[in-house]
Amino acid sequence: MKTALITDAIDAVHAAILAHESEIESLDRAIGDGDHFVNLKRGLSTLSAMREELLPLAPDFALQKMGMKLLSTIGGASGPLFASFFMAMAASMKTQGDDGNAAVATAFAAGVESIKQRGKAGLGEKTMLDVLIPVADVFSRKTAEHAAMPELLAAIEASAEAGMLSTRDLVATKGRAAFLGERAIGHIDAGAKSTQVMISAVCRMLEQSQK
Amino acid sequence: MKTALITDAIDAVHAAILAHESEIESLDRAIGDGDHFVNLKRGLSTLSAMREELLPLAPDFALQKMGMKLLSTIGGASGPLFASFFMAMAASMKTQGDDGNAAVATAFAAGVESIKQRGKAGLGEKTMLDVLIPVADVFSRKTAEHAAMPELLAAIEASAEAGMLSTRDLVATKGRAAFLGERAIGHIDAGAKSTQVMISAVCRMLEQSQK
Amino acid sequence: MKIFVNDVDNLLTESLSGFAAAHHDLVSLQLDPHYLTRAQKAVNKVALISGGGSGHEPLHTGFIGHGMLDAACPGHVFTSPTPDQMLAAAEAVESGKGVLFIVKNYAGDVMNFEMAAEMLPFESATILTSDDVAVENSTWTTGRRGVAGTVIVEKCVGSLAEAGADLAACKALGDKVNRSTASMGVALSSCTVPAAGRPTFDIGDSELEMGVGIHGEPGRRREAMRTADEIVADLVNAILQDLKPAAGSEVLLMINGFGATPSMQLYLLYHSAAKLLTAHGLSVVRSLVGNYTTALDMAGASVTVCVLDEEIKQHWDSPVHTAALRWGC
Amino acid sequence: MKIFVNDVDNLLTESLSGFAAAHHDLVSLQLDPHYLTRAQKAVNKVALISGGGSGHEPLHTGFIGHGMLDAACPGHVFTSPTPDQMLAAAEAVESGKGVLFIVKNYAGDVMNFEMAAEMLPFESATILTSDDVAVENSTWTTGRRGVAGTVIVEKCVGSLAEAGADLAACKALGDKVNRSTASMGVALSSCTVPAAGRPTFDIGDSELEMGVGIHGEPGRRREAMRTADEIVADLVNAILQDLKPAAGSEVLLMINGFGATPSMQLYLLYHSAAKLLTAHGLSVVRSLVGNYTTALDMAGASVTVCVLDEEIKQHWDSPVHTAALRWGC
Ligand SMILES: Nc1ncnc2c1ncn2[C@@H]1O[C@H](COP(=O)(O)OP(=O)(O)O)[C@@H](O)[C@H]1O
Ligand SMILES: Nc1ncnc2c1ncn2[C@@H]1O[C@H](COP(=O)(O)OP(=O)(O)O)[C@@H](O)[C@H]1O
Ligand SMILES: [Mg+2]
Ligand SMILES: [Mg+2]
Ligand SMILES: [Mg+2]
Ligand SMILES: [Mg+2]
Repeated sequence: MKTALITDAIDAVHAAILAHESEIESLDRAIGDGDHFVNLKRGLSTLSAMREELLPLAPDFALQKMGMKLLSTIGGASGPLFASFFMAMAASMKTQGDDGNAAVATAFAAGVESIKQRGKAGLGEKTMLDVLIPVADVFSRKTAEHAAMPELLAAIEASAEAGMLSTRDLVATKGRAAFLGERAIGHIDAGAKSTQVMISAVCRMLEQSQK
Repeated sequence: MKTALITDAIDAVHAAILAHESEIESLDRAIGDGDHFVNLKRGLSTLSAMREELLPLAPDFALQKMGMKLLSTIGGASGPLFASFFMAMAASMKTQGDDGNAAVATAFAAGVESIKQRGKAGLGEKTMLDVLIPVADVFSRKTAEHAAMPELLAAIEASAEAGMLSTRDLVATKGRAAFLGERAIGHIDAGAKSTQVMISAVCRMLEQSQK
Repeated sequence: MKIFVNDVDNLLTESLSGFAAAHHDLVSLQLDPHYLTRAQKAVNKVALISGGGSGHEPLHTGFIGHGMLDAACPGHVFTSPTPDQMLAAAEAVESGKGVLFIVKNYAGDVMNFEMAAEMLPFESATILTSDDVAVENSTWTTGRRGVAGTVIVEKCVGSLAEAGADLAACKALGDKVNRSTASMGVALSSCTVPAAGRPTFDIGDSELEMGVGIHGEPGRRREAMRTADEIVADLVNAILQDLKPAAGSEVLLMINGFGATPSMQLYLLYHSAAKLLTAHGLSVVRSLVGNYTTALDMAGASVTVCVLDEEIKQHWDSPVHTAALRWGC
Repeated sequence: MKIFVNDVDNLLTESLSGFAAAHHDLVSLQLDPHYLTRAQKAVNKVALISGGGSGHEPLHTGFIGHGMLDAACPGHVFTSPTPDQMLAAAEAVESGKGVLFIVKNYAGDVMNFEMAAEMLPFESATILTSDDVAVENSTWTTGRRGVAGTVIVEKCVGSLAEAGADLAACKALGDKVNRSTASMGVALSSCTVPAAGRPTFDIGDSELEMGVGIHGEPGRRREAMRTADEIVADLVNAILQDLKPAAGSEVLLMINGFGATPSMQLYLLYHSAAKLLTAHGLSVVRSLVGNYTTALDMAGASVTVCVLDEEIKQHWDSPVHTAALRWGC
């Protein structure tokens, strides 16, 4: 894997988040505190600006550096979670390598696992994990089945979308929406939405690069 | 003069002011601080409630008592002014008597004079005096001319109306609107309006009692 | 408009009762007529009494206590108190050295305090505060309004009175502080008088009212919203044009919130104003930032500059113990 | 929404700079990462550090100083600060007796302070404040929110730390005060996050949000506007149901404004709440009324009751000298 792929992915993710500003913002306003978009934007624009300084680094070092940067840039609940994700991916790539879908799937799963640890959360708690956990599963399964790239990407996007939508009917038990009890029902979780948008942006970038 | 006439006049004035709530309030909101109606209402409802305790008193004692009560009830700029008016009328009636139009006109003029003293104001400063000064003049002049009651009342009402309207195009040099400079132009003074409403209410009550 | 209220006619009395209960160690409340005094009467000093319409809290009730006022007379919202309140308050706090009234220069306040002074069985004097430079001073009008600078006058005169100075000296210091102080405010929203129930003025989403008064009176002009630095520059320039402080002067900078403007905003204005004063060669050596002279729920703030000399500085720094201002004791 | 601002991205830094300049005798500000410490470092005491999203001022920056915090880490508006801020602050104020973090119980704050604690080269402990009874406590959720009661925790722990107690004792007192304290709030209007530029929630002209959070999070329920006494009864009853104080207990009653609610209103609520607590057989012996834990420009207020014992009372009364709370020195 080349670090350029990571920085390209960040640019794609950054653009996608900016394009979904009002949607993400209003979701966090409805059952959170309205800052999730601003938090993400701050983190992603900082990462985008690091492109030149990241490119010379090996992927694991780049990811570690990005994780540390996110940790001191985003704040809120999503900051430590996204930061943990990057740092755990970096650690996985350090020991398990970064070449091929299987290595990336392993790193992704490690990233998701570290979010679960840090957030003390699991599936069905109406958080970003409702997107990340099914995506990590599909990623590993399809990779193990040696699915072709288009099929893999489509499966991941579909799974992210389904996970995001699944948060609509949940009561939250983690994060700020947990304070709302039943009142959170009917609203999609902001972090689930932003995570789905980011995953989808990376998938589309990879689809494009296949052509 | 009977004290009952005074208490009847107060009831008429009270009703008229309540009927002009929104007009008086919005005038004071526009170039004052929005409390003139509430101030008047507080004073007048207090006077209305004093009816039984006033009736046994001679007019001058009743007016003095009403003045003192207004002084401790209204506050603001209009409180000391209306209070001075009542107390000066009382003093005039004490020495000049209270019987007949001439005595009342003299007392009225004394009341207006005391407002001028207390407020250090005169004609054309965009205050209640732009109603009171011409009314006092007309009252004295028509009484001196022995005008018939209907003519006297009509002249007073017309003069009050004209005085009130004259404040529209003035720059204020006294009261809260003085802080506005040119911006006060185009707005009728709240105290001029309320004074005109009160004078007109008394005139109509007297007109009725003539029939 | 929504407010916390039971019966709008009792709002003031219930609120004053809450204030007196919360600060029973400092103040004592009398009703009918309404006035508040220190919980412990001070003796052998000029009795300092202020008052005015309610809705400007903590002015004046929050400034009763050691080193500041002896009593305050709260009127109805935005309506001057009445002479009977001042007479009763004076009766309660006078201790042989006379009564000094501190009055914001509004027709209503001036006339009511004037009538009280005429009826007072004690020696008395009155300081009229008139720090608002939004209103062009002129001999043929009633002059400028008294606004947030009143707090500085009350603090300094309070200090001198506490030290035992006589009526004339206290009056002289108050007049000097008033002359050394200038203020100007800006509103982003209107206030709403509870008994009226609707905003005193309408203002658009991208407008501001420059030079607004503390009763929501219109100011110098209605303007388009601008940056904080631009707004502050206009306020500070108007103030400096009036005060004309000598280069190198030491000043007190006060940023006063009108009631609905968060602390974060007030400190932003402080930052901007302090930078500007420094650029003008002045030395900001004392500060006061917060809600001190409010206009109910109006959003906005005023800037006040007081040019200091050693005397004013000493009286500003001296111990004070009131509900809203406390230091040194 | 209109606010005083130059560039919304610099709002926080400019405002903090203003705060630090206005209170330079008390605090010192560092930028990148942002944190504030006492102007004079205290030694030989547990280092007390708090922090959280900005927009709740004076919490926490206004409580830095003798008898309270050693440092505070302000995050972006309504966004937890980051671990690098806490690490830098700890580095600056630790004096050999360890670091105690006081953290309001929100996922973001908890995780960021947790990561800082993991990386910290000093002994540390954390007090999580969770006084908001609007949120039903439950084992399967993240628990209750920390709100205005945090001020009481910071005051009392600050006092004990100043007296030289060790980390365990300070942590134990903080946990005890937190357990003895319950709060609930009500909003009449929404706040507006400056970077978002529009109100967090919509609310009708005759509605209130009962149990609202200090970030404008929705509360227990949306209700029709009622009298102040009825609203206060609901808040106080929820609090007492949770605290279950013994009859005759002494309590501290705090009425906290959310930022846009005038002082007159807060004292009306105090009057109403104090009456009710007294009717419940409690003795209100300490009070705090004002804007202490705000939500930017939200209109509304919260009621906090802290059940006192001699230890808590002593630490509440001890001298404190910060920008927002000062007595006894
Ligand atoms: N404990 C947790 N585990 C996983 N995700 C969480 C947790 N708490 C919050 N989140 C996610 O973080 C999102 C909120 O992020 P953000 O708005 O940036 O932070 P904050 O809630 O502090 O304002 C939520 O929408 C949710 O998806
Ligand atoms: N110096 C004065 N002389 C005469 N009338 C005055 C003077 N000052 C104010 N007024 C009158 O008082 C009215 C305002 O009364 P009110 O609203 O009750 O008091 P305030 O101005 O204190 O709020 C003005 O509209 C004006 O007519
Ligand atoms: Mg959020
Ligand atoms: Mg008025
Ligand atoms: Mg008035
Ligand atoms: Mg947040």
